[in-house]
Amino acid sequence: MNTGTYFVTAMRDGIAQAMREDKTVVLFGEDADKSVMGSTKGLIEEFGKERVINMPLSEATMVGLAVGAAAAGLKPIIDLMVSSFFYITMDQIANQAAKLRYMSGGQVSLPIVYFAATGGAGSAAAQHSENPHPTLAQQAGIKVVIPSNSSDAKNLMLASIRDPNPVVFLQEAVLGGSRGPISEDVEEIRLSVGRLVRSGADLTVFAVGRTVAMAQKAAEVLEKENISIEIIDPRTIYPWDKQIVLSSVEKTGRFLAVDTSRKTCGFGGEVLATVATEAFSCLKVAPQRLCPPDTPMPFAPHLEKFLSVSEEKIILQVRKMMGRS
Amino acid sequence: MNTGTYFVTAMRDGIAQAMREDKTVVLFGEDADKSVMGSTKGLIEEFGKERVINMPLSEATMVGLAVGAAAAGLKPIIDLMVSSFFYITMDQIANQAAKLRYMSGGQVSLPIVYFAATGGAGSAAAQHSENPHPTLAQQAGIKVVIPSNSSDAKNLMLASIRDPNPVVFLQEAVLGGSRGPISEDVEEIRLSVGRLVRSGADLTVFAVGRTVAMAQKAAEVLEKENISIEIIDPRTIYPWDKQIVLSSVEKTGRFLAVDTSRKTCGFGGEVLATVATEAFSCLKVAPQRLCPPDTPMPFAPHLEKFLSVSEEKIILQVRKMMGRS
Amino acid sequence: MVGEVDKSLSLKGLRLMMRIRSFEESVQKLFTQGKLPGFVHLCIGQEAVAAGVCLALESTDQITSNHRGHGHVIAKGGDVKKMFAELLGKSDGYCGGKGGSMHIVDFASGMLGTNGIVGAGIPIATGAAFANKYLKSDKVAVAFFGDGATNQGVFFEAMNMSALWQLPIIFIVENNQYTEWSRTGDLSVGTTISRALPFGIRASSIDGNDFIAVRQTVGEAVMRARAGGGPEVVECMTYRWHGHNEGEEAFAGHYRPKEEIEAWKKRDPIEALIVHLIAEKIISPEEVEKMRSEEKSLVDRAYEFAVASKPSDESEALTDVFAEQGGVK
Amino acid sequence: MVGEVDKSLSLKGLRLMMRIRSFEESVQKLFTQGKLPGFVHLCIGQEAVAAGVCLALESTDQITSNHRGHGHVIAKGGDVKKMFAELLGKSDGYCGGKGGSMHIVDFASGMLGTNGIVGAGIPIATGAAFANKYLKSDKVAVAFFGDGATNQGVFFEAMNMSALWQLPIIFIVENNQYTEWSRTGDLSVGTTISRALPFGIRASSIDGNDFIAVRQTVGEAVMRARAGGGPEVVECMTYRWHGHNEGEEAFAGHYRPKEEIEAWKKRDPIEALIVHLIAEKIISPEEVEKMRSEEKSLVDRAYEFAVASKPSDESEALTDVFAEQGGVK
Ligand SMILES: Cc1ncc(C[n+]2csc(CCOP(=O)(O)OP(=O)(O)O)c2C)c(N)n1
Ligand SMILES: Cc1ncc(C[n+]2csc(CCOP(=O)(O)OP(=O)(O)O)c2C)c(N)n1
Ligand SMILES: [Mg+2]
Ligand SMILES: [Mg+2]
Repeated sequence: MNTGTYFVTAMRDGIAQAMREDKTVVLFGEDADKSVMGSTKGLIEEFGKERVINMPLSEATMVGLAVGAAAAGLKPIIDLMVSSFFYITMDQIANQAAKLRYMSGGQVSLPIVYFAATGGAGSAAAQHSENPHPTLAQQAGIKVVIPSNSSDAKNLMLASIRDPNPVVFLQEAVLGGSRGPISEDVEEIRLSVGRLVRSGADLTVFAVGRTVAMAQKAAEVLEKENISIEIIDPRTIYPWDKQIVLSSVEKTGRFLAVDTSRKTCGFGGEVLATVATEAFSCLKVAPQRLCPPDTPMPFAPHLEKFLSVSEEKIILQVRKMMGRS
Repeated sequence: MNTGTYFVTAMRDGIAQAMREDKTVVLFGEDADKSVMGSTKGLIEEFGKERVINMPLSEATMVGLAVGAAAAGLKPIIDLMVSSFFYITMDQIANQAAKLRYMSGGQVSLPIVYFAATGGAGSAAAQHSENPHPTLAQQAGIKVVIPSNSSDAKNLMLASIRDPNPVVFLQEAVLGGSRGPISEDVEEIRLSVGRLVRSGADLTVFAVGRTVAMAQKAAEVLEKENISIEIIDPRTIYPWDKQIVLSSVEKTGRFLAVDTSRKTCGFGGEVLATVATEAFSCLKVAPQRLCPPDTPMPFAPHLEKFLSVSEEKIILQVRKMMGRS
Repeated sequence: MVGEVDKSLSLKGLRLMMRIRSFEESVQKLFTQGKLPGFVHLCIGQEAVAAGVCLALESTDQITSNHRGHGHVIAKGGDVKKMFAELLGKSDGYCGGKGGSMHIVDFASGMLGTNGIVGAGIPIATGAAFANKYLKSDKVAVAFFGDGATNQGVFFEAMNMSALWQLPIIFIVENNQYTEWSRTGDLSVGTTISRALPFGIRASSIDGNDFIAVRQTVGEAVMRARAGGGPEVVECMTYRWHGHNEGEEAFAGHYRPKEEIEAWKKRDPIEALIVHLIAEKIISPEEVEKMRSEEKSLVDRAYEFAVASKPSDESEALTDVFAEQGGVK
Repeated sequence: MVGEVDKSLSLKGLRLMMRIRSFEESVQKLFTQGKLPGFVHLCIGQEAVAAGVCLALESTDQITSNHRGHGHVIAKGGDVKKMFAELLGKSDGYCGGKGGSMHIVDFASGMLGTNGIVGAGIPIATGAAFANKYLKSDKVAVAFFGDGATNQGVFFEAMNMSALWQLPIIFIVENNQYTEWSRTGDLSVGTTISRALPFGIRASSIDGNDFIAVRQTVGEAVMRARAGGGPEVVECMTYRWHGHNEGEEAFAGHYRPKEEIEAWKKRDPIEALIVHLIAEKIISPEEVEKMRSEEKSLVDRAYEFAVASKPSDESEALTDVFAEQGGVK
């Protein structure tokens, strides 16, 4: 789409709105005052350096700092820049942020948002192309969001900030410069509610983040072949909207999970496993998943493309499942 | 079993054998010279402090040190003590150890073993009871092993040390003091080969680590009810032995994944997803998984028990799947 | 005893230290009897640090702690009844039995958490200090951690940040000279104080078994921090009388010389304070014994309370993962 | 120019610096033309550090590097053909196109890896140094990293370990005064040198634009390290002429004063060395230009080589995750 609000601007607008509403919302990040990714652009001008804090290169402490700040009354937002950097901070994410409320028997809530660009960005290579959402979702205690368009970017950012729990908001790196309209419907400001992107009769495609648009294009091609696919965008990865998926599969009887994370213990497999268990009797053919294989992301563009999910691969997989290959 | 070799002693014996065979095998760990968990007991006496190195409390650097030492000609073994501590080291695990070979186009191999006690140990509580094997398996580039008995503990330790790749060897915390005979069959010194623990006709139980013994006991109870279950112990979690599982499901037509990791993006779901996709036509009933729910591990014994997999839960689940509930 | 601290504070300190000692001794007994789930790290011998530091704080100030945290919780104002109930995994425990020894949390008294991950409380305290400054409150945050934890990278990262922003935080290094079963001197190069210097952080190393010295040094540091003076490091030299964790004897071997243990036991922080207070005629020997038995019976009653407390309902194991969404406007 | 370095080394240094400059300029051009996949961090202005350090090393010594690593690879003996092929994602690249700019690895020349994670090369170099000592080789390991990376906890952890074990490692802090778009002085408290002191590590801060000073200082440090003298820190004060990464201009704003950039450009490490070598009559202006054009054409040919190189087969994307199992006995 060539009109509407840029994805990163929508994120920024969500942050700005939350900061206007609530003085305890504070933003931390390396160069957050200057905005490497664009999603914090201009916030320093409006909110000043007391609330937009440029951070030293110390991610583990930055992420832990948010836990303490939240416990002491703030609503910290942490700009981690690139999702590959979550690994440096995993102790504070998995052992602290994800567990403190539970361990304390519910004494504290930790309204924190951690956000970062995620996934391949075009030859960003192995250490800047991770999709850590399965790893984060595995932790229990951390919510995870991956919006697929500008409207969700803004509304889910707002929902994440207002949520009383640690939320990881992953911005698809490739979508940063995409544009789209913003829904003003306050009902859209909700986590854990999936979106029916397109209705269809034959097959349910569950598509995450950047793959939603691919699925949409695939649907148009397939429609001409008289294959009608239904597309579900979960929007929130954890806890995800199971009901919208199961209802869809009940109708279509065919299920394809399309995800950006690697296969083994990835998110696509999780949804597939749930469908296989809970909608088994509706399934007409084996449920399938489409995701990158178990490798790091290579640098060369053609190798990256070879491994990544694409419109073409969705089409081929759907045809196969429909017995049309 | 009350005779045979203790599990941690078997690990120690595997390490000792490898250290005798190869002078480049070096062991690092906090109190590794004294052995908090028992699995490095006595090594300092045989190999001295040049090869059994007591480490400062700096896990991230310890894990990264192994990458550099391996790249420079050693075969480092890292005793991380408790698997919850992997999170502190995740950058060096996920971004470095798991990726360096791939990123370099295969210029280097990294023969490293990281080992730690894993899973609930009886009120060890949230920060000492993690089961990070799905998170580790998600990384691609790290092999993961969870032996279920003393014999595998020794043989898989040897296989892990001899493997030219980074391997995480997870010792079930509750099995440290269990005993059993050690197989001298060199064929047992292999990764990625599952074990048929028990043959059965009606239902395949895929059981990980500590749950293998539970499944065995469940099998005995169920046998009296004329339910014959087949038990598969994968032994290696990644890359796991798919064929042994699919062959079993082809025969039984029913599949239950029993795992210790939390549900969402856990390992049980991964195996279930694979079975659902690749053995769909054999399945007579919906495949199921049995694993702890998505929460941290609570401290109180009865709460820990409530969440954990048990013989009883396996029995109930199998009965349900057999239509006997 | 060095320095001066007012009488009532000293008496309060003595009482707290006795309470901690009593609590730990009774925990130890239960552990030996096999009545305690999990494992515990006792702070017997280190009581003056917990008491001296926490009596320099207001109840609204925050602390984070580590695996050896019972003393910190008690000194910060924790209720031994709820603590004991927690150690037994009961519903009346601070965390309803979900936390246990290493995860006791008491937000009401500013205790943001003991911690099972060595060093992890340091960034958390730094965040609390940031919030205090941001919210223009005059609260101070304290991170308690051991000499072993000074080898964790986050210690340095947090020192840099807190110096950069001049946060109201005091890093209390409880130096008992051991990291688990190893002499920290065999694992660490350089003193704790020297590690603070690059960041321009005022640092001191004091006798951690001297309640009055701890209270006075930390009291001054807290006053400076409250007034915007920024972070400080106070290293308290002390010793744990017991093992790293209870029950280690079967595995640990004799990693500490008997003479060393004996020498430190002669420097019992509680007895030292008693001698001082009696010499100063602040308390009489009879009052000491009365206080001791009061604290002992407080702990005994706490244990009884804990035993009588109901286990949490099993369904509790599934709650408190997420706070309820109240945020949608 | 301070210190003394023999003539042939100086000439070698000049040639390497010219090669690095040429390489980076040509990368820059390609980036601007949109011919380069991904993003690149150039080291123009910092060449004397790479050259000075690596010419103090043997080819068997190891280095680890960071995101700004082209210079390090070249100086350590890397082949610009294979580098260029890697940057274009071709089969003849060092990593067959799987690594790219931030992950060039050349084990044959002791280059254990550039790195996309700031600070992550530090533990890896420490491990290599450990192996060197353990294997009783006299190899030395060098970790190259920036001033920004000195705020990562692993820097301190690695200093402690290498001091504890007296490892043969040199930490080269390439201080270009910026962490991405921020002045590191706004993010860091205390000097780099002061951060080494707690660990008893010898540390110096030198003019990183003075090839001879770098070569001499590091040369001495390496000699000491080879002889068992333990770790050292050498901070090289320098400046990058270009943006943090190419193409940042559209987003970054003017975070560095023009005058600052201009002032540093006047301190071009290559020109400084040329002036010195001409003054010392070690080289003539004509020879300088000849060398420059030789290096330029070397780089040009490397580019042509890279363009002509075939892309890796797609199936290569699936290989090299694991090394083949050869271990079963
Ligand atoms: C990150 C981490 N590493 C290792 C451990 C295991 N462990 C628990 S306490 C401890 C020693 C801590 O020493 P110190 O900080 O001096 O505290 P002390 O026990 O002496 O009070 C270790 C290694 C842990 N819990 N967390
Ligand atoms: C762990 C991590 N955090 C953040 C980044 C993003 N980043 C890349 S380079 C850089 C600045 C590094 O500064 P410095 O170490 O001084 O090196 P320089 O770029 O100045 O050469 C940052 C923040 C990263 N790649 N890795
Ligand atoms: Mg200690
Ligand atoms: Mg820099």
